Amino acid sequence: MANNAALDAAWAIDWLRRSAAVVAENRVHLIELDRAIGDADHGENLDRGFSAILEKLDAELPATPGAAFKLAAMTLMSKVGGAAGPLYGTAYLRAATAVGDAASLDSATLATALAAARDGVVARGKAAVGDKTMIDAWTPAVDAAASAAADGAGPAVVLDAAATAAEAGAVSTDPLVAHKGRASYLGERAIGHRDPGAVSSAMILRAAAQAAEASS
Amino acid sequence: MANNAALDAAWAIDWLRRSAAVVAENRVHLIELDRAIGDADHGENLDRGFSAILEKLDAELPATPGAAFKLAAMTLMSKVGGAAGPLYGTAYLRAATAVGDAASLDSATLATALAAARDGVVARGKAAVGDKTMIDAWTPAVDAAASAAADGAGPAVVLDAAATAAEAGAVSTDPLVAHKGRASYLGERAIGHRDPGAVSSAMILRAAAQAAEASS
Amino acid sequence: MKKLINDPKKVVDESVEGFGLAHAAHVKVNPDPLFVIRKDAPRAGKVGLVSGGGSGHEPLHAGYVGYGMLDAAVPGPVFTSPTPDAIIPATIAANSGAGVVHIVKNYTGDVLNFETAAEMAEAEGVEVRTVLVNDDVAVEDSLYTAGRRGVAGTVLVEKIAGAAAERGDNLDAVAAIGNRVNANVRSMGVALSACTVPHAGVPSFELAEDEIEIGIGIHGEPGRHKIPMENADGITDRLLEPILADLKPASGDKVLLFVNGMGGTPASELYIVYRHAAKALEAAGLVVERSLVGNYITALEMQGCSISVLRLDDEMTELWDAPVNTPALRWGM
Amino acid sequence: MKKLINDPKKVVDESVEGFGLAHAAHVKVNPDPLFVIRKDAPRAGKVGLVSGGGSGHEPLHAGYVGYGMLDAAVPGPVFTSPTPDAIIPATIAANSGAGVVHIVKNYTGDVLNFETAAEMAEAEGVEVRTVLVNDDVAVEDSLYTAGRRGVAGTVLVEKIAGAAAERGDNLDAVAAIGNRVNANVRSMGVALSACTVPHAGVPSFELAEDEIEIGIGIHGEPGRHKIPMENADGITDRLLEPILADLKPASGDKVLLFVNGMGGTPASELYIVYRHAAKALEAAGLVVERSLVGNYITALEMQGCSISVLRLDDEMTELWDAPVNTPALRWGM
Ligand SMILES: Nc1ncnc2c1ncn2[C@@H]1O[C@H](COP(=O)(O)OP(=O)(O)O)[C@@H](O)[C@H]1O
Ligand SMILES: Nc1ncnc2c1ncn2[C@@H]1O[C@H](COP(=O)(O)OP(=O)(O)O)[C@@H](O)[C@H]1O
Ligand SMILES: [Mg+2]
Ligand SMILES: [Mg+2]
Ligand SMILES: [Mg+2]
Ligand SMILES: [Mg+2]
Repeated sequence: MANNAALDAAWAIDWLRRSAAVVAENRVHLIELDRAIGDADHGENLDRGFSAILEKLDAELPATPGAAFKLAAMTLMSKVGGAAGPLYGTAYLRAATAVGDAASLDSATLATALAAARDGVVARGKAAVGDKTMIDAWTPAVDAAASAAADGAGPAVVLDAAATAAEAGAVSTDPLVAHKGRASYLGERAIGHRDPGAVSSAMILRAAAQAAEASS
Repeated sequence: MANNAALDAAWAIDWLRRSAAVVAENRVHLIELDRAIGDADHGENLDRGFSAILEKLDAELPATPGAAFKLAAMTLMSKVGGAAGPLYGTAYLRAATAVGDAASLDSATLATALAAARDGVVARGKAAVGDKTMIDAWTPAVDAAASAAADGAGPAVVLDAAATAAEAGAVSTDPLVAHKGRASYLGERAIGHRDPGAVSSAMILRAAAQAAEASS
Repeated sequence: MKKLINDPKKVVDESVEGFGLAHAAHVKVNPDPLFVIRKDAPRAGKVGLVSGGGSGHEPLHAGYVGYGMLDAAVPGPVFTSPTPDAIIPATIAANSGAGVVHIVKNYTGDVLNFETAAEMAEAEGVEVRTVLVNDDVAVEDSLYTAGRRGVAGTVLVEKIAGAAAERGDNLDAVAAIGNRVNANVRSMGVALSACTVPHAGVPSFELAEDEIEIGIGIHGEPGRHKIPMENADGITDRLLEPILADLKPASGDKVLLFVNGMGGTPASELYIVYRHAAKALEAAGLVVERSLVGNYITALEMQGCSISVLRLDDEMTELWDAPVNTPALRWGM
Repeated sequence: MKKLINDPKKVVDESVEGFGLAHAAHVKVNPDPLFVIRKDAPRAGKVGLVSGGGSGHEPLHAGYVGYGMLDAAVPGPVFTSPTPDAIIPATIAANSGAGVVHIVKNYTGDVLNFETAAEMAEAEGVEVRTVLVNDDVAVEDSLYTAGRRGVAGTVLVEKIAGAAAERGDNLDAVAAIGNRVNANVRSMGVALSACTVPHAGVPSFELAEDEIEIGIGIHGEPGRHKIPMENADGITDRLLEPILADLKPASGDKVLLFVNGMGGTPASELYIVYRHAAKALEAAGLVVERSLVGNYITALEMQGCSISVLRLDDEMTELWDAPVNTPALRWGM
């Protein structure tokens, strides 16, 4: 079993395609989450962005994971808008920088790239864990990935750990009052609702793990 | 039994008070009728006008039926607005002119006054019987009053005949397409609805008959 | 019914009072009988323009009181024409000696009340001419009805006749240009939802979630017919078709295209309608020379719009472009 | 959902296209990336003013492109901030060499996208200053939130900073007066009904027939709290109270009172609110020197309004009165 195989451009492309699919499938769900504590556009925004990524991938395939991340970054930045656009855009851009032009990514590089992505979101959005944002998915994911990589797990396992932690992180936003983003205007009324950006982050990380699983 | 007694100012005042009461009671009903084929204001308009008449009557009582009709005419003209204001206003004004300063009205004078009122509405509104307007109540009322008076009936009976004919006339508007007023814009869609002005006319004529009955 | 009102019976008085406070630079409000008059009326030598009608169509008419448009506006109760006792003093106050033009939308109530008022004002020595506006092509068979209704074209009549009065045209000339605008404008409306008259408390008509009402008037009265919901381009075509069939413009004619909101429709949707209407008119060989898009004559909070097409001649265009300075329409000064 | 639209995904493109057709005398539309620019931009020597944000607030921002106000507006998708790839070329097109002021409503998305765009425009040689508008007193504890939202005060910032740019103020001066307006304006809104985002298809929140939402924003996001329906005067008091508590005007202060409609509320109701608000301010010892009443920054077809109070100084009043010539705000020319 090739579970320790490093992940290449094909994986990165597959990840983006799977992300686009899961976002399209959950477009309405994400809109609904955002309608409850935001402005009902998160699913629409991401769907617009990832559809544009698919179009770009139809035109030309990036040669390295870094190039794929950069393509995602530029497309999301220019197509998504709202808070999620610059945040996801920065995340992919930092990940692209972190991996450079490596042809394939091993577990350690993956964990570093995830951390860089998260740091980018924090740099732009200034959110901490507990603020009821996508950071509540990203930070546990980054931690889980780092510890899996340190334990010697292969890339697919690292990403699976990240996705699982992100999913739990998204659930953990339910009881929180928001301190960043639109939901923060609601005060106590945000309690009981799940943060849409945390949910979409977990979906995208799950797509990464599935792409890794499929490539193995 | 004094059923043949001519009707005096007290009757005219009682008529106006009873009219105000029946309009107030049926304010919502008349609004509903007008909502179906007009603009939902007939009950509101008449209620505003007759309430103003009550206020004027509280201040000073007219000395003759003609003075009472004139007071009603001027008040309705200046308070009701819409189509009904000028039409009812003209009706009362013509009735006032028809009865002059007579202290009391006999059957023949009453029948003449009703005819003058109706003619005033026709002069202003140019409606014929069958156009689905208040004329569909007034013209049968005028005819019934004239024939009762010709048969030697007393004023109360003349007015009862008029009111009964007006009520039937109002019902007769149900199957009609309207050719005047707001309902005319509806074409076939007015069919099945009763004309609000015909209904209010019948109510007011019924009030006249009841006032006569009470005064006898 | 949820409305930003206090006592439903005081809606018009309080609203016009607020209007007077907000626009004290343009108008004075006479509270009883209620009318709104240009602050500097009457203007020596100028023909006076007076309009009015039921309330609920704001900014019509009070919003158009000011330089280059109306001298006075007489707001009736909601959807109910005002009475002569208010129209008469407004007419007298607007008269500088040059006479007054009444601009009246063709509804039985408005016609009758303005008719009485005109007679009585004439008895007081004011020369009055009446311009009857009846631009609504939704009303068919006008021989067998109260005739076509006056709807959005009223705004254009008031602007253009107002400019003629402002430049010094005499009484007959102002009335003539008002009639010429009316003769060259056609309108048709659609409702996506009904409106609720404050004193009635319930919506004026029923529309299912997938129905719209074509040929709607501005009083929440039902329209020509209900049809299933369509997209904006389709609805626009349905409104334009009877307008053009009736106006019969020649290829190359210059027109003003007016897309009017009924009160509850976002501006963005009006522009989507405008877009398709402008393209359709150009495709029909017309030249869209002027445009107006917005809530200019409304039916409370009704959702929907009307389209009006005015065939322009050079004089009308010049008068349209002339300066106007009112609370709701302003340019050139 | 019934709307005068075609494809929900094309609402903004088609609407802005129609806007461009209707207002060709004022603006040009760049379709891709989408922005609206003053027809004569850039104007030599003049500081450029660029604003933008999610669509659905019309006439904000495109309606304010023109003489004495904005040089360019960048409409995002409905309720979603535009992206740098549109903001950057709009900024460059608005730059005459004197630099550009970005007027940004304080929402995470707008801030982040304008921040990126400003950085990249500076890299292309355009000097950029940003005025962040955050006038909404409904947001409490701004330390623990994304901070106060930018709402109706934005219109006042755009008008007054626009007039400063038009009279020739330099980049820092224009930004300074924009910030001064923001520092002196407070707003608070109420919703009687929700709005429906076209791509969502269902209303943004639920309100019972006898409930209203106090402290609403302009994105159909829920507000501070729901309360039972009250009359207009009561609601007006509830909006004014936190505004005055925060603004802390001194007796004798001159203010501009702005009653803004959210899109689905009739003008008559806005004037009822204005009436009571004006009286309440006068009773509090303030002098209402200027007023603005109408749909100037909306939330699609939402029913409701916001009240804004701007403490004026003489310079602000002078700049407010200065000529402005845009599709949605026009006077003095
Ligand atoms: N300051 C922030 N830091 C991190 N994430 C944020 C921040 N603000 C918002 N978000 C995320 O963005 C999501 C909302 O995205 P979206 O709905 O697309 O944008 P908008 O709020 O502009 O409509 C939130 O659910 C949250 O996860
Ligand atoms: N031309 C007319 N002749 C006679 N009656 C008319 C005419 N037009 C309207 N009406 C009457 O007026 C009634 C409507 O009155 P109302 O609702 O108060 O006025 P409006 O139609 O102006 O709202 C109709 O039901 C009809 O009976
Ligand atoms: Mg959102
Ligand atoms: Mg009626
Ligand atoms: Mg009426
Ligand atoms: Mg958004």
